[in-house]
Amino acid sequence: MQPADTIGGPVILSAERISKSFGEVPVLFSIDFDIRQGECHAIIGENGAGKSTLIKILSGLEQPTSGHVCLDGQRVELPPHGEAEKLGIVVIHQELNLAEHLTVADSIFLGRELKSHGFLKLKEMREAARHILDTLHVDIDPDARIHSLSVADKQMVEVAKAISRDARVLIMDEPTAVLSQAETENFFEQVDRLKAKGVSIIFISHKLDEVMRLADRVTVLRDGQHIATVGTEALTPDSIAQMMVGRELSNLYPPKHEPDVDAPVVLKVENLSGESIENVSFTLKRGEIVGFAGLIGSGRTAVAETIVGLQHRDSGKVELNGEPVHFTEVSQSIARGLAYMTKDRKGRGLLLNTGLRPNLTLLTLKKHSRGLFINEASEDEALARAVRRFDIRARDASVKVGQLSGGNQQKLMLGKMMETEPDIIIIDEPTRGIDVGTKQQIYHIIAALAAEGKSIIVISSEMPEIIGLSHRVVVMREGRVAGVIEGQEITEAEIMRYAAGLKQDGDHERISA
Amino acid sequence: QDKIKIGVSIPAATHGFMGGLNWHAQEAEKRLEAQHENIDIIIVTANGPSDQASDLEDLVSVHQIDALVVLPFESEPLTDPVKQVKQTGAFITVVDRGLSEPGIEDIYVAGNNTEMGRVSAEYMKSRLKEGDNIVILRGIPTVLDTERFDAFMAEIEGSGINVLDNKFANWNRDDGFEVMQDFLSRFPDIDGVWAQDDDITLGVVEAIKQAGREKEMFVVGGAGMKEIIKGVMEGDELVPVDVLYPPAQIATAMDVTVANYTSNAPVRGRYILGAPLITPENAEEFYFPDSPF
Amino acid sequence: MSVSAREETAKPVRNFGIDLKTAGPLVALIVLCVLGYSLNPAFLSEGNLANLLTRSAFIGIIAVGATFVITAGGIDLSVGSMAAFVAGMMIIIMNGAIDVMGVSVWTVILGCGCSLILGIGAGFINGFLTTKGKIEAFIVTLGTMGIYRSLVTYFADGGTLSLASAARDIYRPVYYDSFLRIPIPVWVFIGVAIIGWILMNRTAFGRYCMAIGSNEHVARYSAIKVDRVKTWTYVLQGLCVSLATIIYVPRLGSASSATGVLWELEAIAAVIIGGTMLKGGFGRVGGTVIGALILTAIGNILNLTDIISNYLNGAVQGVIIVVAVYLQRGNLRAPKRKAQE
Amino acid sequence: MSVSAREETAKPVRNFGIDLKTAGPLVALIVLCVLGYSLNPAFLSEGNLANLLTRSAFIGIIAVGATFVITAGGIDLSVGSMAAFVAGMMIIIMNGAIDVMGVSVWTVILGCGCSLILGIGAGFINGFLTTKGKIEAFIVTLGTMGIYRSLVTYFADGGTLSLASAARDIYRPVYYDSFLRIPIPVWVFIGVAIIGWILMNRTAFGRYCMAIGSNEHVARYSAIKVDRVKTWTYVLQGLCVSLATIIYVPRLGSASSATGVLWELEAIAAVIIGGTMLKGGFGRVGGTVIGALILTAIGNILNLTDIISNYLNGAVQGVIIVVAVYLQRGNLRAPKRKAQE
Ligand SMILES: Nc1ncnc2c1ncn2[C@@H]1O[C@H](COP(=O)(O)OP(=O)(O)OP(=O)(O)O)[C@@H](O)[C@H]1O
Ligand SMILES: Nc1ncnc2c1ncn2[C@@H]1O[C@H](COP(=O)(O)OP(=O)(O)OP(=O)(O)O)[C@@H](O)[C@H]1O
Ligand SMILES: [Mg+2]
Ligand SMILES: [Mg+2]
Repeated sequence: MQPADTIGGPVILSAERISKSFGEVPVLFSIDFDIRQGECHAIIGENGAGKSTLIKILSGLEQPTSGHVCLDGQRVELPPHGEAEKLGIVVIHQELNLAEHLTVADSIFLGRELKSHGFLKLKEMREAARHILDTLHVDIDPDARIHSLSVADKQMVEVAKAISRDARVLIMDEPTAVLSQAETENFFEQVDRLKAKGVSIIFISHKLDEVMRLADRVTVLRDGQHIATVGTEALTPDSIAQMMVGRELSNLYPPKHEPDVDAPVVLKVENLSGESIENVSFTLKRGEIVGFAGLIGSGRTAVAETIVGLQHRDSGKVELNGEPVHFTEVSQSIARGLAYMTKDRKGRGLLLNTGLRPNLTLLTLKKHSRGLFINEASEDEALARAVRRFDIRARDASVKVGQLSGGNQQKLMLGKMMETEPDIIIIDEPTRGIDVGTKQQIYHIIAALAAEGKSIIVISSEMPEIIGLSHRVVVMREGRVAGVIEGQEITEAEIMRYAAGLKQDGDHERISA
Repeated sequence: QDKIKIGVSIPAATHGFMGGLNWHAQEAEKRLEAQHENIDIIIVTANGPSDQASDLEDLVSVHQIDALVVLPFESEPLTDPVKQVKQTGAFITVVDRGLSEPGIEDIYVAGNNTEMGRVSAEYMKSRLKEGDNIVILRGIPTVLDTERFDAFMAEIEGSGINVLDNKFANWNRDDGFEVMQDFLSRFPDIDGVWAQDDDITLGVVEAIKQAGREKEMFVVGGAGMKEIIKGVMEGDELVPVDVLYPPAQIATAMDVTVANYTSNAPVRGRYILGAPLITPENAEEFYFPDSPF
Repeated sequence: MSVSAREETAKPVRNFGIDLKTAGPLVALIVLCVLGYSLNPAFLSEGNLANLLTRSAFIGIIAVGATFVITAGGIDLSVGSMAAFVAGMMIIIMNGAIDVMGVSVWTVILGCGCSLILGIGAGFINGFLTTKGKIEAFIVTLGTMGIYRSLVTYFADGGTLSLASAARDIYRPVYYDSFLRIPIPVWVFIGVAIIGWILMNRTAFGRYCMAIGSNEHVARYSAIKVDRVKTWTYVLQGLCVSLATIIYVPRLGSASSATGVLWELEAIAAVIIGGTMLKGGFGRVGGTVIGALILTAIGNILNLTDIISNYLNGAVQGVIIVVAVYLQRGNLRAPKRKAQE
Repeated sequence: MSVSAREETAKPVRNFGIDLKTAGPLVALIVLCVLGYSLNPAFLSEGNLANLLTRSAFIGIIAVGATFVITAGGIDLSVGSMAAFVAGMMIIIMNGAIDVMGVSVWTVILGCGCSLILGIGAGFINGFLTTKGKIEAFIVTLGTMGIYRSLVTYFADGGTLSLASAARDIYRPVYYDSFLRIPIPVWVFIGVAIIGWILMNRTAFGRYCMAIGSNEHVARYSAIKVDRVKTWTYVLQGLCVSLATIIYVPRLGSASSATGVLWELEAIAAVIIGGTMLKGGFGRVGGTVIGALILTAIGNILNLTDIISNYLNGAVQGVIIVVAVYLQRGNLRAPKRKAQE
């Protein structure tokens, strides 16, 4: 490991020989880590490597089993009840940490409300919240309640909350996982501004280009071990990836098999309208991967949810294998071989207080039942299968899903959907929070499924993913289909042009073809 | 010509005795309204003392009653509210539980709790000898339960009869059943049971029958429930007698209140109904087969 | 960016929602009043309205406290027994004080002071057992419910505890007098409601209650002293119970084991009718006040008419509660439900 | 992969946790039994144990149903009144049937059949109003609680409905007879408990209840018919109430408005003492059974001794419930808490 002493001032926060076990299970092994004033230090590593655990210890949410945390060279005890914040250590957790019933302004100021004579200064707080949100260029109503926001908006509120605090050290655990490019850019602007002000930033991300863009130094963890701490200038995305995974990563995206031109259309959507979408039309052929691109809130999720019956359909037609269908419940779409995986894994996807097995089979319990009874052996088999197929790493089979690392939750959710053995798969943000190594696996799984003759819709905010996987891309804008791009035309620039409204698809023939 | 409005405020029918009382009140309403064109009776029922105080307020402010017949949930709490009604000039009839201040009511109609306890104890003494054992099942901890219990204990005092224990059975059959079951497992020798109330009695009887110990003991209840009185008439050994505490007293009270307006002479005074022992000989006159109680 | 595009359509929906939610209970109350008036015009007479408001003060004050407990994700089943217990102790203390120091306004003030201390103490015990003892609030307060009621019965020797009439004469006006033609208990109710509303909506404490009820972990991470805030909600509940008791005792001048029976259910019902969620996270003091008025009005209306058998009072009450809540929630909110979920 | 590798180390931890949680109520029950025996050896006599078990059957059977409702995030306050109502209707129907078709076993079977239909119907109404009407379960069942109780009072004319003695003689054995020295109601209880346990732990339905109670959205996204499953929990609750009624009626052969008062609280308390969480998401049928036994044993023990003033029964009951739950949760779980959260 090479010390990279080039940037930043004195060490502010450091971890010294930190080890952590949950019960009998060790998660971190004697980790050393430090962050200097005004520096951005990225932590990367595979899913379950222990990144989140490390920063939880740095912010006092978890206590180390051995080793200690130093602030300004002094050993500190950080109690678990948010006291770290008073010392200037502010965290954006990987798990969204907002109380659903509060308003945006309330959430941003929770725990340090502006008061005069004991009364809340509501107006000031609202103004301040609006101001912070404005600097992030997001238009979120400070009076909106958290539960009415989309996942991305919630994340932006988290970001707003964090940057509004007087942080000396700002710790961010995959803050951009749910953000689109434009939002990520706004977010980076703020990070740069904070850095300029001398705030130290610890940053966790699986998006290596972001790491390259932001970080001054990079620490790599693997299986709870410290692998290296390196200055960013000495790195390329490839070398980072190699350090993380411990092997060379080539071909993140599998080669595209062009689907048969004569392949039958399996899903045909015509003029679908409903909550936040209007006149959406597109088709999906057998063996095809169609990407759905667009900005946050452009209605991609809404289209998927309307098709599978999670949202009300106002008008329009959906044909499955040539037959018109109108699902009002997910069970109906599942029964017809159409599965949808949500992007909101905490709120919609998984039961966090429950173990892996019940979560995996919740969607397909019938399959694992013999008569009335659940066949646990068959469930166990399914779990073993999913663990193998999606490389789900739980240190301990009895952990609650909420205790899994974020990426492993995502993999479990994929496994849960694939349990239904669907013919048509709609995946919303398939690789949210997933490390590069596993990403590659998932892309290959998706491609293999398509090659088997399954049809797949990938909704994603990661442009490379859309470009790398899709045979065809539907770009959405403000609830409508802005354009459909095919073949060589699938480029980032083209997609952005449609998504931003610079280009409008005139020829609708192509959409409904 | 305006009707004379008579408000009747009684506790809700939450257990047997009150159920009987409610029934008698309604029967009396029908009968009196049919007999006298100019009488309108309004019955309201309450679930507790403060609820009843509210009812009294409503009878005054909304119905502007001319007379009130009230069976107070408890004496002290309702003394003041009844006084308030009195101050509007209404004619007051108090039933069963007296108010804690004298002189408010124009008529007082009542059963007699002390007498009931005493008569029950007297009967026990007549059937049992020194050294015999009895158990007591009480009602709900309230003044009238305490009155009955204290009178009973005072009378039994010095007779040499052992009171093994007393427990609350809440004037409820199920509780009577369970408490008696436990008494039976606890005490191998019981000669008499004072159940104080006929609802409790029914539960007690089932428990004794279940244990097969009918021959060992007898049960004395109270109130005058039709099933029990029927049993007494037919010479039931297990429940040989009953002590009257008539739910029909409310009807009596309503009758005399109406009489105040329909007869020429004003009606005033106290009508204490006593607590006679019902035996096979006199049971007939206390038997109302149509009453729900 | 694109977010703004959606905002325009989103906003009206949300505001509409809030209006309906606050207006819902109010509409139900107005409908009830119209019903009452049509059954018997005396319903709207000043005397009856004064009675109704005064009566609703007990449940209302207690329910304001319950709003905080429930908002913070707790529940308090002990309020009814606590009221009986506090009332009983107050009477014992005042009667005792008379023996020692004669009768004066101070007797009553002493009694009220003790009532406040007892209420706060009882609330604290509930809070302490729930937070430090880590026992479910339901169990803790079910337990204290039994304990307080037994204690009253015990101190009253199974009977009724009555305030000495000398003290009562001094104390009576607290219930029966009016100020600006509005009865004193109503003033107290108004005061408690306003303070409660401010506390819930304009202070950090209210925010913390909502945050805790909505997500305890988040609250904890935000450096909110969760246990302390939760304990405070129970203390507040105890305080409200003791205030309700202070205006209750002069009404009937007595306490017994029958005092306050089922008040807990009424208080919780008032809170929920008012739009607060039983699972916590969201509290509406204003709604609670209206909920209490609705419950009291139902009882009052049942007394206005004798077209319905008294035996069916409970049924009518039940139907009205369900229908009132249905009208405000089910029906009106249905169109937006899907969007929210 | 890695899961299986770590299985070995994982297991002991998990089993330990589960053991404590299931063992907690059991330990409390055993302590109670020892206490009972030391206060009065008659406690462990066969007769008393039979009484105790038989008695606990009512609350126990109802509580098994309540476990499902609560696990799925609901609550049912109407069970006590529902029991009274079903019992009342059963008696009316059987008495009516006697007039028409004379007395025979069929009269009783008819009565039981009607009871099942009524219970299921009443449960369905609760479920329907909660799911389709979108009214809080607390409000719905508070409403139906009032309605059912009023209806019994009404049909009984304020008094008691009694089964004709001819029918009673046929029906009596259902409560009073034994099979293999175990009373029939206990057999029914055992049956309900086993079926309930299997339903909760070994069938998709139980999983669905837990999923819905822990996160309704996730359940909906997982193709679970949330409304249907929730309705089923109430139907199941209704069925349990009617089973409890079927073994209750032959005991005293009567029903009145005093029947089943406060059973709802007892049932919910049994469920929570047993380790199920009031907020839903997690159900323990076995714990519920033990919870019901604990509650019944407390009452039984209090009747077997006279060292405590009768007035304080409620207080003792309250203290024991709180202490029992404290011992099993607060104390024993405390060391694990941090790791879990
Ligand atoms: N509370 C807990 N109890 C038991 N195990 C835990 C707990 N929290 C985390 N773990 C385990 O610790 C390991 C490290 O998890 P951590 O969340 O730190 O990973 P991560 O590096 O952040 O991964 P990701 O990139 O997927 O977010 C995982 O195997 C996880 O299951
Ligand atoms: N203002 C809003 N209030 C409530 N729900 C909303 C609002 N806007 C969108 N939604 C819902 O949130 C979900 C996601 O929104 P949408 O489909 O517009 O996002 P998207 O294009 O999939 O964006 P992304 O996946 O990048 O977050 C949909 O179910 C939609 O109905
Ligand atoms: Mg992580
Ligand atoms: Mg009339």
